[in-house]
Amino acid sequence: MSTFTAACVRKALRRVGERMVALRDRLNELDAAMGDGDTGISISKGGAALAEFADANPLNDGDDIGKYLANAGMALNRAAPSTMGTLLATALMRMGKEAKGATTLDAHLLARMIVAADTAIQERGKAKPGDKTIVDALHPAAEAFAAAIERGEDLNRAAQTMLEAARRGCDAATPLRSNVGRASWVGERTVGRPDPGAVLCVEILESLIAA
Amino acid sequence: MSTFTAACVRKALRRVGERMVALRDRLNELDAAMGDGDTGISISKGGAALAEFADANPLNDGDDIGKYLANAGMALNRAAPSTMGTLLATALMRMGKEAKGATTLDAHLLARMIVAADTAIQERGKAKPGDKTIVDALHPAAEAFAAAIERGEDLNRAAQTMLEAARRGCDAATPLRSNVGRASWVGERTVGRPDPGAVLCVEILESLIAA
Amino acid sequence: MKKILNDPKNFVPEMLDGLLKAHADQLSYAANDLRCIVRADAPVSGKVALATGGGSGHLPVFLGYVGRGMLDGCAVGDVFQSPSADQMLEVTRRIHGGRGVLYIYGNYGGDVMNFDMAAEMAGMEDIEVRTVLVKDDVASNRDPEKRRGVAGMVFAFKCAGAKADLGGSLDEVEAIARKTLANVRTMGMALTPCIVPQVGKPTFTLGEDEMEMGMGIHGEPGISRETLKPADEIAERMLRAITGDMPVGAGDRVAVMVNGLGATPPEELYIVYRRVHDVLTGEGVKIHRAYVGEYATSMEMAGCSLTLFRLDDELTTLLDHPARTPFFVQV
Amino acid sequence: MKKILNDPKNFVPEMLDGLLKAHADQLSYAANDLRCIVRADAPVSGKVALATGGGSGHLPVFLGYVGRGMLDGCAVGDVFQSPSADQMLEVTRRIHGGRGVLYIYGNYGGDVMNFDMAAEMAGMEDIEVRTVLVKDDVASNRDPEKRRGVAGMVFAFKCAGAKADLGGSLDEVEAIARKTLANVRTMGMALTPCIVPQVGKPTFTLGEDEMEMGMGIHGEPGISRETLKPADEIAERMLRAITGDMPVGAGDRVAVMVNGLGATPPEELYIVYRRVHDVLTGEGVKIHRAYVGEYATSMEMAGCSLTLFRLDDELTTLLDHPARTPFFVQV
Ligand SMILES: Nc1ncnc2c1ncn2[C@@H]1O[C@H](COP(=O)(O)OP(=O)(O)O)[C@@H](O)[C@H]1O
Ligand SMILES: Nc1ncnc2c1ncn2[C@@H]1O[C@H](COP(=O)(O)OP(=O)(O)O)[C@@H](O)[C@H]1O
Ligand SMILES: [Mg+2]
Ligand SMILES: [Mg+2]
Ligand SMILES: [Mg+2]
Ligand SMILES: [Mg+2]
Repeated sequence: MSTFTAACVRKALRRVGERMVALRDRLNELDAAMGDGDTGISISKGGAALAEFADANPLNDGDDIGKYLANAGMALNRAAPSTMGTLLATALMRMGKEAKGATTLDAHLLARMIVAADTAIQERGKAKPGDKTIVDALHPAAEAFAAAIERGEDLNRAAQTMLEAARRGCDAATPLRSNVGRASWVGERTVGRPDPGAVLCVEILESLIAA
Repeated sequence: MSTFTAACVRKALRRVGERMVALRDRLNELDAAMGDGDTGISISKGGAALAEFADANPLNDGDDIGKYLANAGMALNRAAPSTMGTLLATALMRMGKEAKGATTLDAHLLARMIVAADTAIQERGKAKPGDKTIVDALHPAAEAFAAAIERGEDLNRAAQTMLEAARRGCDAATPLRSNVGRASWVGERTVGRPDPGAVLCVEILESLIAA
Repeated sequence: MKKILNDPKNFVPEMLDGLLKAHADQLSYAANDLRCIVRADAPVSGKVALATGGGSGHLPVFLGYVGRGMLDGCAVGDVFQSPSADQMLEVTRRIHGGRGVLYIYGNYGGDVMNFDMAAEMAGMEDIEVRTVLVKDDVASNRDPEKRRGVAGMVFAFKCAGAKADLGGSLDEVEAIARKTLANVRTMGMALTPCIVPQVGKPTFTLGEDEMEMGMGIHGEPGISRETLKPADEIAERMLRAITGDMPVGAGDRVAVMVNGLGATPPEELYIVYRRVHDVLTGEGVKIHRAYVGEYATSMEMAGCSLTLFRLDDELTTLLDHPARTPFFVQV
Repeated sequence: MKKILNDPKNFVPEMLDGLLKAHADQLSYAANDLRCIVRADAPVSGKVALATGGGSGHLPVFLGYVGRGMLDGCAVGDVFQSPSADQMLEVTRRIHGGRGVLYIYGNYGGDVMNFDMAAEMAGMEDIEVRTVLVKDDVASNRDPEKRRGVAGMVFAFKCAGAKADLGGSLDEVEAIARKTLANVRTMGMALTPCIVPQVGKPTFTLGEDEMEMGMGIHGEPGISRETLKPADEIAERMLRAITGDMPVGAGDRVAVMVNGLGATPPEELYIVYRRVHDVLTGEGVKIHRAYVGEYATSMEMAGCSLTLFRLDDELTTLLDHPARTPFFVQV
């Protein structure tokens, strides 16, 4: 497959939402070790809201996918206004803005959307790669995906490249010390622990490309 | 011995005080099962105050034993104003009143003093025998002692008679249901448990006559 | 024992020292004894004086209600222990403003005996003393005369204090205290024990999913130990225990107090209040005022109590009268 | 989990429902959403409006300070979670009295991002919004800009609220909030964890004789975990952490807050206050007011925090200004 249809987008949104729900306990545990232990609570609520949004809102061929995603982002913010939830909502809204007017998503648009998500999260959260956040997984993933598409890899291979970059970024962040957010207050004790946001990024990308 | 001298009284007061201190944990445990678990705290403070009073205040031959005991009662009230402490203080003050002016205590005066203690506690606390309080041990003890002295038993034997009556009274109260004080709120659950006040009465009488 | 303290023996004196330093504008003490707390402006001459007393460990009860529009003095005992008759007498002497003294305190053996002694001694000094015992806890006995006093005493302090503030005579102030208490009932429940500092361990234990309905504020066992129920059911059970003893119905006006015992957060108290509010208003009862918070505690015990105060016009006016103490401000 | 609640999912809405019913004379809500709390008389026209917001589980923080002389509105999140940008915007719209809106809230990632979104959206509706972040917790970071906001925010609500009540402009009210916070520092410690209702178990554990200095109000680990120390030492450690960052000395005037985190009884807070009082007055510092009690909690967490507020004449006048909210009354 080289383009996403409206139906694909709606199904993908549902799948991501369900994955977020399933991650509840794991994310709580990861966050308990370095933050306030609630990433899973909030992300599972946000995931449920996304799945509900996809169920409740049809997306037919010819509909504006961008607007659809932006509305999904707002639903996500209402349900999950935590740090992670707000950043994901911001990303989704910005991806929607990037896709404004599109009725299908081709590889190049997809690449621009994922880069936009990365940019949005960095702008809103002011974290840089190396601060040990979701950015450590998302930023290399967005870059790798854009580069793969650029050099003509097919969508499935490019998606695998992206996922591997996210995994490497996530793992590379584990030995770091958290530099922003609640986890930064813990300081040294975050060293050696996976960052919940980075783990979540890997999981979301994985569920996104699991067709 | 058939009369108590000033020196004996002072020593007995000290002995009783020390026994009260030693009973701390046991009384706390008994009270925890049916009241608020503090009989021992309060009685040990009261005992310490009695011992301190005896140490700090000489009682020489010819001094008024009654006044001495009444003052000891006031010291006891200040240190231990709990139910049990207040009743003991009331008893001690009334015993002092009974012995007012006496410089030695003979068997008959002793009997009147113990009956006065029993009366004082019943008046102040309004408990009757059978309500499962200190009265269940003290009242039969006072009666038995007075009767024994009346029928001419020597002081040591009469004291043993008194102690046995107290023990029987205390044991007889154990299967009863507490009818007054904090323990009455517990109702059925007090059945089968020894009453802290009755146990204390036995211990005090025992230490009193241990010469 | 997870407590913030120094030597447990000094728990009460250090607490009092800190409290008197924090509230020096409002509180003072008599007879050079920190345990004899009085209003900073005591005696208020020409006013009936109100005194209370009892064990420590229940803040704001007892001394927290000493102040304008409520109490004039309070004798403070060790944790869960009565103060001595001596100390009550010292408070009585210091607050007496020439129009008599009313004692209002909870129905606990040690307190009654010591207050009775103090009243006898005050009488010998020509201070007229009256006594009103608080017996609001419906859980503690079927016989209303044998019940213990808990959070409902705050309403007696409030209304009798207002009557005295308005110039009432000793007879009138006593009558208001009695009328208030005739219309006040409380029922409580606990989830966890508390620790008396000098004992150092809990006086009882409750299983991880157990609660005790009717438990006393010193940890006295209650009516039944059972598995933890939802908040709405707890609220209804407490409400029914109260209205079974003191019926309220359509057209009645009440004040409601949902009181936290110490460790239970205000959030949970409001969840309980919500249900009480819905049931009462559903039955046509008008809620004039709601008091939700910590009014009578047992240190770090978790749990709560519900108090209903049935109002008429006179009691409503007195309840609404302003008051200002270190723990209770009403404007 | 020993909590009095119904379905944990309904913890926040039921709490809000009960709270709004208990305080209907003082509080209301906007946009048909219980989480958008506003003063019952909002908007107060011609007055600068103050809004805050943040997660639930900290009562009286945040919504407990909505009322005359303090805040106009508060957006309420789930337990320890930010409210959404939407909800903040609804509060902002409803309280705006024509002279602008000041946001004062704690420096937490989620809250900052959502308030920033809300401010952007309000700006598009021509409501002028300013933001002052509370960063008073000296334990949370060496860099003052990265510190989190804790109990000290109450002083910002109080003084900025007084300035607005006195007719100050948005510039002036903002300046007072900044000046207040430049003179406010807090340091805390915890003895036990708390339980987020929807999680159902503690987020961390502390040994039976352990305490954690510098722990955050969501259970964020602090500076050091150590064996439980005497109250006096805890008080001095907190005080030194604060004065190390914001020196106070002879001739200075301060307000002191000893804040309980939830399960720690007021008795223990007064023992801590006592030591703080003695050390400060011993050094010639004048204590203008003492606030001892629960001002910012973490549900049933045991522990306390100390806040120092260095005063000048202007701040003193504003601190002394009357205020009345469901949780804070000053006359
Ligand atoms: N400023 C930031 N920028 C990007 N990501 C952040 C930032 N702050 C925190 N995060 C991410 O958010 C995750 C925590 O999310 P969450 O538990 O929702 O936060 P909180 O409990 O503080 O609201 C972290 O693991 C990290 O990946
Ligand atoms: N009214 C009473 N008359 C006589 N004895 C009483 C009365 N009430 C309680 N007691 C005795 O006091 C004991 C409890 O004493 P204590 O723990 O000091 O009481 P509290 O904790 O209620 O102050 C009981 O075991 C009982 O023997
Ligand atoms: Mg978190
Ligand atoms: Mg007892
Ligand atoms: Mg007791
Ligand atoms: Mg959080």
